[in-house]
Amino acid sequence: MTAITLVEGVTQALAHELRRDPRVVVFGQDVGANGGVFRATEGLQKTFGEERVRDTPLAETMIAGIAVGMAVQGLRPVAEFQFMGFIYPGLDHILSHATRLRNRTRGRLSCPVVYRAPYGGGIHAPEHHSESTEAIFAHVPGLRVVVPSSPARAYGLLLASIRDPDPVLFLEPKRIYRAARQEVPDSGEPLPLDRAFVLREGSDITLIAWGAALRETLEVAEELAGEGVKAEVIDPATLKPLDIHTIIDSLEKTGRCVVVHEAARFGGLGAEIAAQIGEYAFDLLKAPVQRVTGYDTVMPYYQLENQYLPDQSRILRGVRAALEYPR
Amino acid sequence: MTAITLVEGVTQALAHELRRDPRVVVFGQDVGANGGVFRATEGLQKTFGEERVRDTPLAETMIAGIAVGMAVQGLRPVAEFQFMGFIYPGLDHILSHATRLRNRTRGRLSCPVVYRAPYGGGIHAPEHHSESTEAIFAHVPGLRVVVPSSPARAYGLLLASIRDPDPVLFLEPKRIYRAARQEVPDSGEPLPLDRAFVLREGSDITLIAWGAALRETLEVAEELAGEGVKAEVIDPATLKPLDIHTIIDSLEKTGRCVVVHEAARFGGLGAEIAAQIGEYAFDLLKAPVQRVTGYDTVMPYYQLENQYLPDQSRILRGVRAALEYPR
Amino acid sequence: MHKPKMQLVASFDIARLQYLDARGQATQPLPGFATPDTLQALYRQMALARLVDDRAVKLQRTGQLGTYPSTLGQEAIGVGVGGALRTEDVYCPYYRETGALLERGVEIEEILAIWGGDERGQGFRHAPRDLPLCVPIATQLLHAAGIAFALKYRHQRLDEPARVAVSCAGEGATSKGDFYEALNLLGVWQLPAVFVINNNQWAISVPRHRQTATPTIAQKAVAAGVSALQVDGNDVIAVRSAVADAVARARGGEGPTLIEATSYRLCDHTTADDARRYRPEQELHEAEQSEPLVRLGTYLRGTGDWSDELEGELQRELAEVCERALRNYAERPRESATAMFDHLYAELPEALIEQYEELRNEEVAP
Amino acid sequence: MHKPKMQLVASFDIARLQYLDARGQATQPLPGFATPDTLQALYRQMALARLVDDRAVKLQRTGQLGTYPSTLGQEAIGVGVGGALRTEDVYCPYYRETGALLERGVEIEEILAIWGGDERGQGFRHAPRDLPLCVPIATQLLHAAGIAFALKYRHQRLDEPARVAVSCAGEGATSKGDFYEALNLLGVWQLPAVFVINNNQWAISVPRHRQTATPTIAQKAVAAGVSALQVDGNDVIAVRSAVADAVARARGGEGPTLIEATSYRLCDHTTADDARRYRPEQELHEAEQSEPLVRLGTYLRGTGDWSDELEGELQRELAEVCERALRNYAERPRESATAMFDHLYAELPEALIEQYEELRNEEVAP
Ligand SMILES: Cc1ncc(C[n+]2csc(CCOP(=O)(O)OP(=O)(O)O)c2C)c(N)n1
Ligand SMILES: Cc1ncc(C[n+]2csc(CCOP(=O)(O)OP(=O)(O)O)c2C)c(N)n1
Ligand SMILES: [Mg+2]
Ligand SMILES: [Mg+2]
Repeated sequence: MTAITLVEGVTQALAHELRRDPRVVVFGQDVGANGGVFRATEGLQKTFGEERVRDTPLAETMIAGIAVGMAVQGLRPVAEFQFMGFIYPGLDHILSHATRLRNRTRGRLSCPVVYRAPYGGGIHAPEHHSESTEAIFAHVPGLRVVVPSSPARAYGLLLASIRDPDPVLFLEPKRIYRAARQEVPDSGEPLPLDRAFVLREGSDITLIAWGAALRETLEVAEELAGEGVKAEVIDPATLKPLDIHTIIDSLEKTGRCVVVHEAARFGGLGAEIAAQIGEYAFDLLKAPVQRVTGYDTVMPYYQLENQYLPDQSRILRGVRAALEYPR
Repeated sequence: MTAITLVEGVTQALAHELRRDPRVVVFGQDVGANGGVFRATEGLQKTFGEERVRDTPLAETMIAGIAVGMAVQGLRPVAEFQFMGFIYPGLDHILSHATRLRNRTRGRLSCPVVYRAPYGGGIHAPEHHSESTEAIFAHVPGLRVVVPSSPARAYGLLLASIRDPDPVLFLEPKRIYRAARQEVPDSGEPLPLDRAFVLREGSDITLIAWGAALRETLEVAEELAGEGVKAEVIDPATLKPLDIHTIIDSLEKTGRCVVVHEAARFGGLGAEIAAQIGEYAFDLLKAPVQRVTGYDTVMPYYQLENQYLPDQSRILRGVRAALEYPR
Repeated sequence: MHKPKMQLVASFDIARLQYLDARGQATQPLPGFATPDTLQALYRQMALARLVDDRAVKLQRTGQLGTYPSTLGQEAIGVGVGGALRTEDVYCPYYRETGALLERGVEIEEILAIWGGDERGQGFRHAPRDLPLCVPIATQLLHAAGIAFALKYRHQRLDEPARVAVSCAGEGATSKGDFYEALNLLGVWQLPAVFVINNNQWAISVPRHRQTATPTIAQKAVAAGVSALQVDGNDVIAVRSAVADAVARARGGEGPTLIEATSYRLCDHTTADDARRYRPEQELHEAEQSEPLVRLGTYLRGTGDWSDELEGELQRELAEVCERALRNYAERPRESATAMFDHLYAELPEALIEQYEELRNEEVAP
Repeated sequence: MHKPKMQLVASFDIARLQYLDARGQATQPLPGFATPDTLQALYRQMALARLVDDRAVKLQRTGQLGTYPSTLGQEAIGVGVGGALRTEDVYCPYYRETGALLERGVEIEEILAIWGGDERGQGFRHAPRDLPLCVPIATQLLHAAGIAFALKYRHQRLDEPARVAVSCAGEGATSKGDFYEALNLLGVWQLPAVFVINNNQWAISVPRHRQTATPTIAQKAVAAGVSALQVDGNDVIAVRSAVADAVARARGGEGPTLIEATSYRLCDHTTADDARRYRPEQELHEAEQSEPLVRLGTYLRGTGDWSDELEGELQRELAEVCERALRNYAERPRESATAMFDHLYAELPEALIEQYEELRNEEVAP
């Protein structure tokens, strides 16, 4: 067994489910012969045929909408948006239908669909190719929003998402699609969609991040260790519904917290996490929850994207602010 | 001068700007002969003609998109979405273009458009007619999100929104469209888009709400006064950019805060407000910021909508939790 | 301007189907299914739809129902469409659908419950596979396209019988991208689906000629390479026949069809609307002359298959049917508030238990 | 199945325009504008576009540019369209536009800056009214529709000269709702706009026949009641002539036009793509036989208006032009990071000052 990348973890999960369940169909723009612009569906059409791994016309509203129809009629659609920046025309069908059909029909119908999209910046892509607007979708009742941050979690969480009886938005951090390799047996073992992952244990401060931002966050934790500061690093992975308990348990130890995300700060998920910490851990908090995030401006073209994205130095500054509070 | 309702305040502002500025055009579904399904554009087509007050075909992506083109070419488009529940197909043009054109062209072009939509529940309407997803839009950099809560603020804030050089989402709380009357002179005087309104002064607790929820919130404040509890009530009105200073100033006095909104709690604006309070008023806080909001489920059909919407008793419970903390 | 020589690369025709004209006269031999029994049944269903709409509007006027969209004058479309499907086919309604829903077996009290603000009405006890009523314009057409793919897939790969997805929308809906994206997919994927457009000439207050510049709605299928036709939507025989043929072609793997059924909205858009604000009186009066129920009745009386006596019996029977339904609607138990959480996810996530409890406590002790 | 009698209610034809065939032979008398000078100028611009694309791709390969979409093989469309507009008209490009941008006066270094990750490239010093390059597929068509309304409005009500909005998109873009919603509006509002579709047969890896079932893209205009034609998109004379006529009609108040220009993408989709993964070699070789530059060159040589010598001169001149542009691109000053806030709003809101300061401090002392 050879070590695989995060994007290969996605492919392995798709192949596993296509093999296991004849109801699974994968579709989107260029997912067929081209194997997806990031090769996430590499080879799948050859193996499973054009009916099950299909290129669609260029229409995101359509991609989001037909997935609803397929799911309602007993298929297990896995729809790809080529980039998160092009998902917005699909929001209406996700928010108004995919997440509501079960409730609307009081359980008569259901909508087990997975919407996949590469997300996040840092790959020197053109405009609209670096979006991270997970907060928009995490506000939508009835949806699950899942973000893997390692090959193993990509594999296990995607298996779980495809098998989940309800709609899932599965956001793939493209900046780390090939950043690291890991041995991931094709065991068919899903990972839970309601548990945060503690990636590193520590008792001095809690660092929360997901997707690609975990890279810099873990590096900062390592750096802090050198200074004798023990940082606990938590990857919520399933951003909605959020496993706040694991976070609160960590705050019990640390009393200090930094949330890191690429997305703009205002109305980002850092706000929800900070708010819930305020609600559940008010007396535990020794310092304000620090949000280290993208700025509240448009994701710039790539010349400035690294100034926009939170880096180690900004994360570290957040950590210091939390550790040194009150001055 | 006779007293007018909130929706009449909207009409008066539209008429004023149509009269004042030949570049202003109003369009949307049924805004013409029908005067809008809520009569917000009543009589405008008769007065200003079909070129300036236009019915569009039934296509929200189009409504959002052509507004961008009109604004870029020197008009002042005021586009109506018939209900907020139907705005989602327009999100792409709002998020990807209206809010980005100025930045994308480094100031060469700009996009002074106003997107209007009635929002919120409580009028026994059919499904999708009771949405309040302002948090989705407030997360979008470059946008202004404005919500009036009185006839005078509807008039003054809409004037300001139309004259603002950048895109504005103007959300009208339809539940209180006709709830109260107020004398509003057609003075042409705009209200600021960067200041929160203190609707009631108090020193014991800060209540923050916007739109229709202010009704119950002010009633609760009144009720509290009877018990000798002085509640300060703040209407941010401009949800983005948010005037946090006015809120922090209030916290300096009260140290306790309840945020009320109809929208679902998770990822709602209550979270952003709570997070910023945590950041700017950590040492002032005597109790966790309480969020009294819609539940994290789909807005129900009207038989259950009043159980979904925050009412006086739920707001009061939040107030007690804030006041009685720590137990 | 110089006129260059150009080469013809493609041509398209749009045809219209009618069997009964506005005066109830046959304009050509009727199709095989049009036996006296069938025609009487169609007449009955149109009459029922009209009565249900009438009762629903009265309920709304007396505060017992929310906003309601009547199908007055368009009964031939719903009844013609609904009757042309097999039980196992999948129907994807919009919201102005009384006739089709009744044909599909949806109960009157379910229809009333939906507009009475009660999700349980969407339960469709006797049409379990059909989609619920759909409010966001044209979105159901994309769901129908996805369903058509699923039906084709399950037929070809899972050995299930050939089934068809049928969906309706108004002419206003054809201005929305969803309509076109769905139609284009039906064409390129050759899906077993039939789209029927109820062209009732109005989208709330927006008349057809302000909705699109095309002389017909049917021709919009040319943009998707889908076959299309226009039918007289007030002629239930034409509607039933055109839909049945299209469904048969779809079932046989011969691809999708777009059908424009021309009619007229003789009522307000909904009970929340007042059409007098925008609709010319004269236009309404002319439209009333070609309404579907009288038309079929005239024809049947001409062939001796209908009479005042039969009409009387029918009205008595239908009145009873409606009374029973109204009683059931009025007497249905209230739904618990926690229902808003019960079907949000298959299982309530841990993160929502606290809110669920809060709501339940509210309900027991408000 | 019984075949009922039906009445024909509408018919439509789609015609195709060509002046030069693939071998560079005139298939009919050329339009008036096609003087040797003009044709040489068009040839020059196509050659320049090809050279710019070539240089840009090389820059990307050497890490000096981001992802770049070449127009190789489609130069006749951009050059034919761009040359048919007046300066005061408004052009709404998509992203595969080298020829049209050059015609509009956009500078080569601006084009390079855009794909080099620098918003300042969208500044279009010499085309201040045109829209910037647009990445989200088909969205620019709705902006063009809105602009067309504004131009008509300002002409009729603010006494400005009659201007036209022109926009381009790929054939893949015609599957998106934005395309159809925009076209439908052009039709019903009779807006002064011209849409040109670069049908280069591929949408990244998706071939035209999987994009839509229609034999032509032009016929999609039938769905909107908009006049349309197909042109040989590798024949710059046909493109220029068709667009010029359509723009003149739009300017004269005679309404919008959809033009399908058939061509072929002789390059990868972008520098991030490898077409060998999905594109048949054979198809590429055939397509190369009808490319636009050689075609016009052959014709001009036939009429004695072009020669190896002229070609040599031209290539030397264009090489210089490109070198100068590449130098300017390489030497442009870096933009300050705070620029990401400077043009977000007309004025920086108070709420953002703190973040602005944070960013500025980062930059001075990282
Ligand atoms: C996406 C969307 N936009 C707006 C509305 C509000 N609305 C409800 S019905 C209607 C008009 C629909 O007209 P048409 O499609 O012709 O159907 P009809 O009601 O005439 O049967 C509108 C604008 C909606 N329900 N959905
Ligand atoms: C809304 C949207 N979806 C997906 C993409 C990704 N994408 C970029 S180009 C392209 C193919 C476009 O093909 P076509 O319209 O034929 O234009 P061409 O590139 O062939 O000139 C796709 C899918 C995008 N830019 N925008
Ligand atoms: Mg209609
Ligand atoms: Mg193409």
